[in-house]
Amino acid sequence: MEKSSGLVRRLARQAPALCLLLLIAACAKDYPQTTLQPRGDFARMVDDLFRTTVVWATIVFVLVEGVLLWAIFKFRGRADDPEPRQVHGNTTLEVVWTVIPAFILVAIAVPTVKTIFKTSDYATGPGVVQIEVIGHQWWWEFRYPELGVVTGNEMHIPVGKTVNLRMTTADVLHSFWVPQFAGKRDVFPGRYNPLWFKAEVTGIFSGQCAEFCGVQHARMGFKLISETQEEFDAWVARERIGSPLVNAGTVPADTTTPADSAGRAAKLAADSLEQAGRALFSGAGCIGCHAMVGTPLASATSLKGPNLSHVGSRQTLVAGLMPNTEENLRKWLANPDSVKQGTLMVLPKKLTDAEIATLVAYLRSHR
Amino acid sequence: MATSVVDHAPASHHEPHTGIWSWITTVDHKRIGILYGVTAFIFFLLGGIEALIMRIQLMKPDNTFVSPELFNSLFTMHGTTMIFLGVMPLSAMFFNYFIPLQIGARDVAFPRLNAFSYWVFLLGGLFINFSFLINAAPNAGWFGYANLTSNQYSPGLNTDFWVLGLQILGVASMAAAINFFVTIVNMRAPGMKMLRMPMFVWMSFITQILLLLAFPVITIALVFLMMDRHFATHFFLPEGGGDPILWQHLFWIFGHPEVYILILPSFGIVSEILPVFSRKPLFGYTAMVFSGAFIAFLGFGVWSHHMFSTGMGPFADAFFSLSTMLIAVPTGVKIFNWIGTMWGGSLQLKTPMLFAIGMVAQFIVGGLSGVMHSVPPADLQQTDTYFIVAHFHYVLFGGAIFGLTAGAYYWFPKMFGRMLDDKMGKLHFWMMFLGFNITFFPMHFLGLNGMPRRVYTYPGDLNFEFWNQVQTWGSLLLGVSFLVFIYNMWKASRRPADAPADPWRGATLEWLIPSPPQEFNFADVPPVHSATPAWDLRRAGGGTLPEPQRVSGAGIHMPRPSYWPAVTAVGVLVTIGSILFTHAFSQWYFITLTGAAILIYGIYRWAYEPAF
Amino acid sequence: MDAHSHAQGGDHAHPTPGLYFKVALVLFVLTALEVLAYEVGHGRMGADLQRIVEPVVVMLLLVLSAAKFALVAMFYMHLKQDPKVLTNLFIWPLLLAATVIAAMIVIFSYWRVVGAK
Amino acid sequence: MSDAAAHAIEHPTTTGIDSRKVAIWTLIGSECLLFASLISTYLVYKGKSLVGPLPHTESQCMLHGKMQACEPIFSIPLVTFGTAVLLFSSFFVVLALYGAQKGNRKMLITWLSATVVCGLFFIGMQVYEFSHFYHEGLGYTTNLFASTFYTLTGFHGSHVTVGVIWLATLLVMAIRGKLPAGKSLNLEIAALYWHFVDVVWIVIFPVVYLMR
Repeated sequence: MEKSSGLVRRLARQAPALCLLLLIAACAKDYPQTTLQPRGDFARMVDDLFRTTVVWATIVFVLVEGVLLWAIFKFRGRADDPEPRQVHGNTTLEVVWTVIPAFILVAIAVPTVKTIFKTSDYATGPGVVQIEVIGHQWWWEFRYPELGVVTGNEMHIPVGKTVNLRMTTADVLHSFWVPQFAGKRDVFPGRYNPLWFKAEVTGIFSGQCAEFCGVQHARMGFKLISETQEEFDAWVARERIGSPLVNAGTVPADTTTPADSAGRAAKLAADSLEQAGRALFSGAGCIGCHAMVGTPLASATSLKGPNLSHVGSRQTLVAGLMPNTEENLRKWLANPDSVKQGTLMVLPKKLTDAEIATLVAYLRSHR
Repeated sequence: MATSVVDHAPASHHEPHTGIWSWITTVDHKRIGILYGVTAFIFFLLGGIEALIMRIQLMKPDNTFVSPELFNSLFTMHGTTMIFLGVMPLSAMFFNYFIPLQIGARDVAFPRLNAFSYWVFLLGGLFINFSFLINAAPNAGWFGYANLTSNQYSPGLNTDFWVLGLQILGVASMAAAINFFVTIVNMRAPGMKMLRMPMFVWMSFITQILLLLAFPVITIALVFLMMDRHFATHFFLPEGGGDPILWQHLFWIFGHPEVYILILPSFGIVSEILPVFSRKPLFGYTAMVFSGAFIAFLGFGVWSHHMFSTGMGPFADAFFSLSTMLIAVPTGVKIFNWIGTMWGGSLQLKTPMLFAIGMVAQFIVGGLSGVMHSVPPADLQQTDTYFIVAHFHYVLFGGAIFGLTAGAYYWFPKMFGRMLDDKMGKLHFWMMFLGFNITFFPMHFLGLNGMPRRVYTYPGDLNFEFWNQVQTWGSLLLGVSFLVFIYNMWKASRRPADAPADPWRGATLEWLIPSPPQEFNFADVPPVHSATPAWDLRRAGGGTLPEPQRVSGAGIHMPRPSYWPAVTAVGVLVTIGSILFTHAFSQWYFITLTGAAILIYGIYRWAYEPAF
Repeated sequence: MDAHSHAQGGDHAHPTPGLYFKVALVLFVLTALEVLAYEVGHGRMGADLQRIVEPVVVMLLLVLSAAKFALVAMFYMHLKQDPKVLTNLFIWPLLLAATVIAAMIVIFSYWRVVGAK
Repeated sequence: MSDAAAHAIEHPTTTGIDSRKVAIWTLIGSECLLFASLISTYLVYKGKSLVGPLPHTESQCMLHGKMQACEPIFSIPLVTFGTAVLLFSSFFVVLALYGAQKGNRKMLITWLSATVVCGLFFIGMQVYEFSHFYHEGLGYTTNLFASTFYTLTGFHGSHVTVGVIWLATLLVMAIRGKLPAGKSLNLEIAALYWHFVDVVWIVIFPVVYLMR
């Protein structure tokens, strides 16, 4: 007994170091979607809590597995050895190993409950950016009801400001997840779920749907772009042009951010590519599901596909599937199902190569 | 109350024990146990092949080895198969074979009901796997979350096969659970009080209680889902005011106890093996019993810890978090008592012992990651990622499968009268141990680094490739280890049946009769004075036991073979399976009525047929 | 094992038809009270009575139905005479069932409040 | 049922209670959770129906092809009568069992017949109620109330039906003289099941019909 507890103590001293080793091993490479490098306050609170549990778990792991291994080596016997002493139990020992885990659990439970209450419900207060998140099979829609912006698969947020998400789905359950900013929150049809976080740094971050939602669940990624307030304001001003919310009168045309929308619209109307593209966008039936600058909108509230008004400025195409390049857009428009099998994006009619080229140029011109 | 069970009854008709008909009509718990084992092992291998295909697909980013649809079917069927057609019926094999032997009974309480359970299980398993042949394998996950399972989002028969298949399997589980529960309550040998039952019997007993209380809930949830899909209701559909979250609650009220249904039998097996191979009684027997019961009891109060990310609110989160943490206490007690059993013993590191120790060592890992998930904010990062996949494979593979494999090596000589080769067994253990850990430990890293579950592929820029490749190689090693096991069993089958009655110096009643046991198990049941009756006798005999002789069964009355259980099982299959046809065929209910007629006819013939 | 002898058909401990009849009468009266509580609670017997009964009508109905339940279980299902093991087989699942129902009601009421925002 | 014959040569059970009686109690315990799931669903969906008819209040509902005001759908007197009948059937079956145990064949047959008739009457009441509701515009899929109500009471009704068939089978055996006192356990088990069906209704009646 004496010898073994010495070993146990030695192992226990090594535990935090071992645990750190484990984490370092895990983050040795750069994982853009890691939970272990929080970049937002919500994720940081979770991470602190997680580290507490990892330390406890590692200590217990090392101790218990150590004792187990020790027992295996120390008490190996041969078939003809005499029968060992027949011990049936030890009440003191049993009480001890019931009570000690209970204390460890209390040590975990207290910060847990505190954090549960801190991370629940909506964020309120002045300066909070309100965003509505709507999950779709298999892409994400983001709406900024106060700013009049509707976008898809790319959420822009100002750094250092709390953003408050009010989340639902247009079809089945999904789960909104940007690991470096916050934990997951599932979205349900017909109800809203809250989530909030505050970015600590600027940059482009990966997010992904985390609740199985059908054939292309794996391909339901999105980017979260944290930027300075100025960059964010400029982005908002651009996005407001042709926004379905502005067009439908849900948000007044220019109250929060002034934009040269009138001048720009005039310039666009004169452009020949613009006219050809717009005709094709309507004629080919894209308009049935997508919103686009300068095209009439079937409905302001239910978009079947992402708002494409500024698709040229986005980082990726098809819910984070591929970089936003001309070639990729052409591939996608030529045959969506070959790029993302089972996608709900259907072409009302087969497009010719020339039509695809026009459409690609037209869409990419809208930044 | 008489201690002898040899009754002075007229000699019974012992049917010949050969031919396929003898297997179809058998009501002998030992033969039904073997049927369960063989069937479940085949399904288990099928589930393993499904897993290997998934592992190959995930070996590199943007892989196209299988289509997204097929991948979704594979992970759905892998989960469904391993749980309902693999681990549960493998446990049922041990329930069948060893509960009656360990409590000193001739058979289970209701031998024909036992046969019925098996046939329903077999038909249900075939039914649900038949879907692969018509390209309609279930593909909405083993958890079948609404509203993805609605007609709108899951058209086709895929989900119907799942719903109806689980319903059929539920009938089998319920019938078996009642049977084993009553057997343990009512068929124990004289002197075997509850607190003298072997630990395997105890854990099996608790498992039956969980089955009895959890399965009705999933039955109702599946009925609602069936109604939604076939009869236009809106139980889980928001269009009609229903709420998809109801499915999650009902599913997990069943689903969490189900986890303990899968693991408790293994706890029992390991608690049998560790004392025998440490040559020392189980440490803290009573604590082991009550911790098992406490785990089961708490198991009904934690279901929503599967749903922290749904946003239930801080009070529900806190409640389910604390109740989940509480489970760690009795689980810890079990692990410490197992180590306490080994401590100071004379460890015989034979194959069953290696698997049992492996189970303990790996279950610790699964238990600790389980505590991590009980912290709701942290769980928000971990749920639906590979971290969870790692966690429950440490519990269900590292725990349940290792325990069941330990049981297979431990009891194989008793079941077949032949020893499995110990060297090959050890090779199997080390391959399985390494393969398992290489496959599943890196999943912790992947999950924490943001790889979600249930994805058929992942983009290259997330850097998931390295560990995925490691895992795939590990899984292949794991797969090959089972070939070693199969080869070992095949080799054993070529040897003469010369295993002694008690190759391990066992503590419980089954080791007192010849291997394999005779049809009637015990000619005379020895009186039981402790939890280790065979050791008592061995001590009384100065350390040795005489090899038991095969005796004539004349005068012992055994139940008569019957094919009505199998017929009735067909009735269950047709009645429930008929719902598949509602959309295809307007007179579908004629099939239902045919099934019901077979079912009712079977029940009446069964009821009026002499049992002996 | 004296429980054995009487379960095997020695029914001396079982109640008599007279007792069964009394139980039936009580059950009948309790059912009448339930309906009465419903009528009064919902204003069929005047507003004054309603004001008194309405706040407790759910409680009242639960108590009355629990009483009926207990009577049938104890006397008609013979749990009062039969070995305790049978009572355990019934009472624990019953408690679990009641807990599940209560928990579901609580969880769903909170779920609706948050989801509406 | 011939298991009873086997019973005589089986060795005595550990608890002293016949295994079949333990089994039926086990089944009853298990069924508690079946009905708990149904009742919780009914309760959490209470008041969530999007259209009428509703159980206790007036509502807008689709009837004869157009939306119109509908009366509350429940008829308390009818269901109270059904409840009383089911309660009395429980009383009758204990009398039948008493007769069976005492070897009083006349008592057995009389009261068992009365039980079966009561059971049939209850099923008739439910069939009448369901078809009446249907004509009032409450189909199975009309609203959440309808789906949860019909499923809950339908599950109970199918239990009653199984019970009636079971008891009727025993009645035929009793009439043929194949239910002597020594086999009264056959009736006792069926009676336990029957009482359970009754206590489930004891819960459903106030919770579904009497609570607004």
